[in-house]
Amino acid sequence: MSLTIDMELIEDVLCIRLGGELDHHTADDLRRQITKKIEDYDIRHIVLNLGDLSFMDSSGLGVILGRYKQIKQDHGEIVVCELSPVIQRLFEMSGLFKIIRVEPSEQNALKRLGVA
Amino acid sequence: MSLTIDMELIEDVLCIRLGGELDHHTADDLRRQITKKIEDYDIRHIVLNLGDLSFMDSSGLGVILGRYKQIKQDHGEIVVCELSPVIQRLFEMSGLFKIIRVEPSEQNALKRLGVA
Amino acid sequence: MKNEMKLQFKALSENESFARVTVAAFVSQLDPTMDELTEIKTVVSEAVTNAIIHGYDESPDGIVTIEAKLDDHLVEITVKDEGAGIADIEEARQPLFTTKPELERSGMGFTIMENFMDEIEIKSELGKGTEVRLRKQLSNSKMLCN
Amino acid sequence: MKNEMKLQFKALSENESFARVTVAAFVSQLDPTMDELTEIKTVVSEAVTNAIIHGYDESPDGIVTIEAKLDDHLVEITVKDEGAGIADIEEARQPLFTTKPELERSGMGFTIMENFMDEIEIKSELGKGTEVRLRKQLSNSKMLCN
Ligand SMILES: Nc1ncnc2c1ncn2[C@@H]1O[C@H](COP(=O)(O)OP(=O)(O)O)[C@@H](O)[C@H]1O
Ligand SMILES: Nc1ncnc2c1ncn2[C@@H]1O[C@H](COP(=O)(O)OP(=O)(O)O)[C@@H](O)[C@H]1O
Repeated sequence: MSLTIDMELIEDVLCIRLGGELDHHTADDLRRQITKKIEDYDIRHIVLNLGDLSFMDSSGLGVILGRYKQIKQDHGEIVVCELSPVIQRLFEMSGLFKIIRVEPSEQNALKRLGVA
Repeated sequence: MSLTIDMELIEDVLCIRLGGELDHHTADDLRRQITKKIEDYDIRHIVLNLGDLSFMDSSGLGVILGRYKQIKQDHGEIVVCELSPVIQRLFEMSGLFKIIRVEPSEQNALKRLGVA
Repeated sequence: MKNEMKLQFKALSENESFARVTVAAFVSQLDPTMDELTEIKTVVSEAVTNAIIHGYDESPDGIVTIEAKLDDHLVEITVKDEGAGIADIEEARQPLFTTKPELERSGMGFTIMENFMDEIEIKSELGKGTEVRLRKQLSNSKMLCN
Repeated sequence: MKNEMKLQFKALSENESFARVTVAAFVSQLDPTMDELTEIKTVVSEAVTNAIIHGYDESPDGIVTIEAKLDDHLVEITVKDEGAGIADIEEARQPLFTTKPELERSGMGFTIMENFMDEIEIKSELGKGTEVRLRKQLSNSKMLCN
């Protein structure tokens, strides 16, 4: 089982829906695909829907933190949504919630960024 | 994942529905349960529905052959049904189809034994 | 792709299913068909069950070793025990031959391994143990390699 | 129940998922909760990824070894490499500490292992390798044992 990546551009928000397993092996591809989108389009914020992820480890935290650094220069934000209890705890341990916002659903996340 | 065993007595036919994995580890329990039913009830024939089996190896062939020997003294028969392609090939290799009949569905199997 | 793994576990019947799942997870890296994967699970189950029942007489002190290699789309699986060994390999390979009819063994293990894999090599020495080497070329490899 | 297994594989990132699945299949014999199983998969992923990235610098010649023991409802998992070793274990255990920020490592591996398991022991020698031993008592054991 590997990682599936579905990306949709909604105004200046890149909405990324992940499925499958996000680990060190699959993180590279995700990093490359998001970075390319940020370079090619006028993207300010990112919504990350983790609802269909069956597995994520600290390599996932690394990719998310890396993308945060990429978009914060232009005052962009990352909002994550649909976190499983175990993934929620990964975020809590890492202190990532200080800089990355969490919402229960994708709809809420998009609303928070003013595009829904 | 282990073996699930569902048994139903239909007149003199014991209808056994198996789910999960039938291997050497789970075969003992199946052997014991069927043998007890044959001893406790007036059972002539057996229908074995393998439709929900996700795995079976030669230990399964051994249990089936063993039960055949148990009931053939009273001119009983075993009819198997809902075989996956790989399980079908196990039966073919072993020559078990010479003594054990196969039907596509449980309904057909019960009909063949005159109880449906 | 090239990959290798080695798995060792106690001769407990609980580990038959564990062994199948592990080899299947490893071979999945080559993207086999569902039927190929089931065939591989079946032969691993046969060889591991033989090591546990015939090699070690179900004594959990015995250690079963599986080695698996992937090379392009060739899968090579070796199942080893350091148990009883086989007296007559030719006889053991006959369909329906078993030395444990009292355990309702069907005598079909080696026949299934031969049918589901492309190649089988059996080495055995009485009192030393048995090694079964199995090879299978996965179908999608044939398409990709030519 | 008591059971033991040992798994060895090449330091390829493909094997991270294989290692998780294998350990999870083994630990499943104790009937853990879904969350316990996910926690165990996560710590195995962390330790194996560390062996591959930090221990072997992603060179596939390296061999990663996992040993797992089940005893009643205690799970003990050891992940070993014979790679670079850790210069300062105390420093390495700090949350967010990483020696590979250029690979976007988060520095959270050891913190996650500490949080998801009951005990962690790290042994390491520069140039010799690293061994991480993790222990966890599964919850249903506590109910059954008293
Ligand atoms: N690992 C082994 N160690 C010792 N004897 C073995 C081993 N594997 C197979 N044999 C012998 O070969 C015979 C045939 O094996 P097999 O075809 O798998 O049938 P079965 O397991 O049903 O007996 C066994 O009955 C046993 O005598
Ligand atoms: N197996 C290992 N071999 C060598 N160094 C390691 C190993 N595991 C961890 N380390 C060192 O410990 C540091 C912290 O590890 P960890 O908390 O898992 O974070 P990360 O993997 O994100 O760097 C690593 O950056 C590395 O320097």
